[in-house]
Amino acid sequence: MADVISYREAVAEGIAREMRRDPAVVCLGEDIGAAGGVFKTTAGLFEEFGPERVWDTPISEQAIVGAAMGAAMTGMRPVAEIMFSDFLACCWDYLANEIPKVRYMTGGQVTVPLVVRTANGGGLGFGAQHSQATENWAFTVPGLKIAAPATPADVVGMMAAAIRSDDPVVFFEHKGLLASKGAPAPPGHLVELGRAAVVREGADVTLVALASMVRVALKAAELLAAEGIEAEVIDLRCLVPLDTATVLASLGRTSRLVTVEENPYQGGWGATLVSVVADEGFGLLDAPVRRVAGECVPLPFADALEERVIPTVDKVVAAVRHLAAY
Amino acid sequence: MADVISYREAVAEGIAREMRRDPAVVCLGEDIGAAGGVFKTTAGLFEEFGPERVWDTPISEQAIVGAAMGAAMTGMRPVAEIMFSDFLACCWDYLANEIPKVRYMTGGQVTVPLVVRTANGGGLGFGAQHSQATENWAFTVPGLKIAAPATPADVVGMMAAAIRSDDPVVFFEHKGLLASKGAPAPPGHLVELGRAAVVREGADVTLVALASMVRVALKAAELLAAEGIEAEVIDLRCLVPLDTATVLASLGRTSRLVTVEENPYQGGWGATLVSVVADEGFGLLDAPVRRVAGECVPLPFADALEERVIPTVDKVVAAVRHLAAY
Amino acid sequence: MDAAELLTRYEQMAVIRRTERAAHDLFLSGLVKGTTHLAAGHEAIAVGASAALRDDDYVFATYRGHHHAMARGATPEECLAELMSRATGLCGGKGGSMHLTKASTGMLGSYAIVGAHLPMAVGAAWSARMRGTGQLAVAFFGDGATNIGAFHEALNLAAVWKLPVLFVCENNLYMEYTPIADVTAVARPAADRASAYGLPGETVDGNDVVAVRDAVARLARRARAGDGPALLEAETYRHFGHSRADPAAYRPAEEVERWLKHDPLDLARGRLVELGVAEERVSEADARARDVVARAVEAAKAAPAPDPGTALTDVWADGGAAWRT
Amino acid sequence: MDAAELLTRYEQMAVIRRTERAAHDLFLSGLVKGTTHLAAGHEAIAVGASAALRDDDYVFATYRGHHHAMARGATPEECLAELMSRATGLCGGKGGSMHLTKASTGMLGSYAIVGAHLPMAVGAAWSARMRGTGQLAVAFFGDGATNIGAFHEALNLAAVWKLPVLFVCENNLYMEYTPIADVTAVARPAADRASAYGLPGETVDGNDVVAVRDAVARLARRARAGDGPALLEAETYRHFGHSRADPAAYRPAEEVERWLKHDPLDLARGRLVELGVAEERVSEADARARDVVARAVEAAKAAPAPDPGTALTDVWADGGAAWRT
Ligand SMILES: Cc1ncc(C[n+]2csc(CCOP(=O)(O)OP(=O)(O)O)c2C)c(N)n1
Ligand SMILES: Cc1ncc(C[n+]2csc(CCOP(=O)(O)OP(=O)(O)O)c2C)c(N)n1
Ligand SMILES: [Mg+2]
Ligand SMILES: [Mg+2]
Repeated sequence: MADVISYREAVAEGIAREMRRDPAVVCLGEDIGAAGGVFKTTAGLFEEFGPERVWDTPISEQAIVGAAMGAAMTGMRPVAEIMFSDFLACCWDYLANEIPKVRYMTGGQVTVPLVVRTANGGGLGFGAQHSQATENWAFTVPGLKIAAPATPADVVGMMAAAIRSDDPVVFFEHKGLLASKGAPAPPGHLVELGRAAVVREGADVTLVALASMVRVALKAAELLAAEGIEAEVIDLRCLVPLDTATVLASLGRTSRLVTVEENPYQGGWGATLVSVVADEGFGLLDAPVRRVAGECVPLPFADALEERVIPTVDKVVAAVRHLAAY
Repeated sequence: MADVISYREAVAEGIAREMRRDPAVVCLGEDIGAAGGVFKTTAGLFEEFGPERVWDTPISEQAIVGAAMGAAMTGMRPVAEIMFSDFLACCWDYLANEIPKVRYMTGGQVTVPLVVRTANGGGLGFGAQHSQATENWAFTVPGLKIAAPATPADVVGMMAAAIRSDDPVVFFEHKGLLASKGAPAPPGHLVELGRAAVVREGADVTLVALASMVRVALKAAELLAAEGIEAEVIDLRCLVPLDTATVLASLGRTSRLVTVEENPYQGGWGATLVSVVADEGFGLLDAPVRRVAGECVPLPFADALEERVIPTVDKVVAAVRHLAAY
Repeated sequence: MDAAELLTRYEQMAVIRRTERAAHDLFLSGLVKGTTHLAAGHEAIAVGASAALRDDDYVFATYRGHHHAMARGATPEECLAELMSRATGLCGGKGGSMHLTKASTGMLGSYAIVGAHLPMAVGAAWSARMRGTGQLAVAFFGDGATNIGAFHEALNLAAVWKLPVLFVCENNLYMEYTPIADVTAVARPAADRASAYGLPGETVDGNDVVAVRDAVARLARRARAGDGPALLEAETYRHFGHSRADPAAYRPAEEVERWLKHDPLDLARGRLVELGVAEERVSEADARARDVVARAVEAAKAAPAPDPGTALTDVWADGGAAWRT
Repeated sequence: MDAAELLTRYEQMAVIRRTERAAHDLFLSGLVKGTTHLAAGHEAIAVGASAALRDDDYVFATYRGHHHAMARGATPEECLAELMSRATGLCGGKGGSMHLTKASTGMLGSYAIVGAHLPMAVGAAWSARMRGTGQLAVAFFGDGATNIGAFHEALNLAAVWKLPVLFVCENNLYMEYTPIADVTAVARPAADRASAYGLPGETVDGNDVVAVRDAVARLARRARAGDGPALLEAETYRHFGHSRADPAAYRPAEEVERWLKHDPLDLARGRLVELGVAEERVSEADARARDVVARAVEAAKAAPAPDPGTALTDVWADGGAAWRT
């Protein structure tokens, strides 16, 4: 086993492990076959599993996800790629109205075990239509599980859980993390969906982050430690199931909460987390809750502008200082 | 002027007033012409303005909203109807990626003065794909103004503001309110977008609601008054601009907040409001904040089930009692 | 189709017709809430197509789908109970008229977003191909659905992958209240689009159960043999309005009259006479249909409402609805 | 097209070609971030079509849209400055390579979601019709875009309303890395779909600026006369990979070679010779193009980055970004 593996490689590895285990697992998407995917996150799958398990599609997001749904209802476990998460908007009917509702509205007659994988997030200068963190779109829809791993090992372990899940899972792979490296996943690695990870312990404030924002939160925690503020950092890993228990438990120790979200402040996932805390955890709070989130604007192209819009380490540090002074 | 006017009539009246004022205002949508719309919310427009201003379209939600966008960029003020708000999912790319971003991503070169009107919400037994309150979908997208009137007069006044706005507006007409009646709008009535209305004063708790939930909140307030709890009820009217100032000012008086939302708890608009309050209004709060929202399930068909899922007067009363006891 | 089979098909159609009438009456009397989209007039398409299918084939339908549910084995009672919000309904009261589904017989659902189910049928056919089962998938949809993007994406993908899927358009000349010709660039909304996917574009009299059976059987054979999907446009007409209590005043009286004379049940009855079936055999079938539906109405009325607690089940495969810890 | 005009068009194409090469080099040297989709090889489509349009016509393009921006009057400097994240860029650094827009000359944007701009062009044509201006709208899009739902909806609506809009497909044989033939049910992805909308389906050599100009001029005349939209498939090839540093290894060497020999600039040069234009006139045009682009590169390099504060402007028509009180 390699010493380290990239997040990008982990995606392909995670899928391959499940394809080896279960012949019902098949992949479809644009340029995912011989080309290995635009982000090379399906590299090697076509070579190992061939055209009967790895299918190149036309540019037809509705047909991709709709066909995945039909296949999932009839015995397969499709893994559909939507190249950029912004394009989920092109098949939103399937994500919002069909896939998450069909089991419920048929009184439980139908099961839809599929994964929609998609490259998410900004920081790479892809502009307004290729840079969004859209996990909050999915979060408005009951009936979807939502995974957004931050490390290569989690990618593999959560991919296993997602593909084995009998529920539909939207799997957000962060573009800004693809090149990042980390420990490889041990054989058979499985990370149950809905379990947050406390990735740094601390007694003064709880930082809750997702995907690439975990890195930002951890860096902020380091800087804060130098000032004598010990931040606990929670990697949420999933939005649904949402591990509010881990967050509330942490707040029992720290009494202060900052969320670090890439999505815009308005309608961001952190808002729901905060509303749970403001209800069930109100008594635990010693200070206001602050959300460090994206500005409520489209993503601009230029670095200088994108930095101004997406959460940065400085913004997190400033937010924590504000609460610490409260 | 009639003594009362229905919400349904107010929609057509609001559009007609603007069509009379401004020849650039045109309507398009499915069955909106001679048929007057599936909900009769465009009744009379075809007769008054003719086929050059009121256009029947094919079942092509992307073409409807995309064409509205192109027309808005080139001198018209289109008012596009998407029959049920659930179908916004079929043209979500336009709502999420195109219309709200084009001004920004072109550095301000392009203006998109359009209105997307849509019948929203549940309570009528239309099932999982025709009953959703989807204003929270739109709320995840910076760059859209979001209007959701609760009374006939507000329908007219906010329609005027929406059509005259140089920004894109998503206008949610609540299906459950269409038959409701209220005072007609005076001539020239204009309700600025982003101004909440305090529709009942009270010193003990603030209830914030939208569209059909205003009624629910008001009824709950009546019951609570009988128990000696005086609730202030705020009709938010718009989600963007969000009138947090009015809410915070009310909390300055009441110190307690309950949101009443038809959309599901996860990813609902109330979460964002609560997160603003938990930050900027933390010092005002004497009790936890509670959100009475839709259950995180698709909308079921049967009455007995739908009632269990959507907020009711009883649920609001129970939430307030809980906070009052805090 | 021989006389015995035709009589069976006739009876099936009679059951559907009477169920739709019952649904209409129950709606007017307030026992069915929300909305209904009745398929009276469309019976021959569902029954004829089903007659050409294997039991393990897949069917996907629209909000106007009662006839497909029943043609694939759902009972009038299960359907009416669902419409009447009963626990005994096909979907336990969670679906309603627009979402009738009987997965156990391959009727994989009724979908209420126009066109959305076409890609699903493609996926079911793709799955059948991968599993090597020889199953077919059939999507039924309206003329109005031919103008939505999902139609285009589904047909192209099915054609490229040469999948065993049939697209059957029920062209009843109208979307809701607008004539399809007013909003469609070609005369035959489905058949005239076939060439854009390299498919033959066929039409059939959708009110003739034998013609529908024959056309579907032929196209099904072709598709199962690996020769790819097909698009079939079945011309028909609805006897009721679009939905609820729509009186369909937008349809010319002459047109309505002409089509009511071209009734699928009358056509089948005429064929039965030609085949020498005694009139009383037909009357017996009618009587059986009447009884079945009458009993179904009573049973549905007597059935209990769903337990409100079930509102919070069936979101997830574990049966629950928990979205957080 | 007479010699003088052809020389002008040649020079325009040469400027585009050199700008694209410059963009490529600047990307490799790290001065252009994100991504670029270069249009080298596609010049004749943009320049030929523009030559047939009125100044007040509307153009909608894709992420591969540099050529359209320049053909409609954007300068190489404005384009390169945008790619290099400068305040002087066409969109002030907010758009980037994929969103070049010059609204003041009717170039109403480059859109990065495949197919999304087709309905917009329909809307602009609808608006022109309602305002009675005689303006035309043109949407340029790739072969891959013909398989997405928005294509279908846009073409049908345009045809039903008989709008003055042209749909010009730049068929370069590939979507990103996948040959279009592998994922499309018909041989000519655009032209073979025309009949599904009652439109004539034409193809043209997209590398021949004169042929493109003539075809577009003819279809534009027809559309302006009220005879409805048209679909034109222009065959072409990209000289670079799909985007960024893609070496396009998936394309057979023989195919690349054949197409490089069928270069739009070479073709125009050949025609100029035929028309008796002296070779030095062509060399002068080349030299001017080189100079313009070289100066553009220097100017863009020297330009300032945008003020970070502008990240929070231009969401709303009032210039601001406030979403709450
Ligand atoms: C995407 C979408 N748009 C609009 C509607 C509303 N709607 C329901 S049925 C219908 C007409 C459909 O016409 P057609 O496809 O011909 O089927 P028919 O009802 O005639 O059987 C419309 C517009 C919808 N359900 N979904
Ligand atoms: C809806 C959507 N799906 C996928 C993509 C990713 N993507 C960008 S360009 C491209 C290929 C487009 O091919 P084509 O239309 O032939 O245009 P070309 O790039 O060849 O000019 C793809 C798949 C996208 N931008 N939008
Ligand atoms: Mg129809
Ligand atoms: Mg191409």
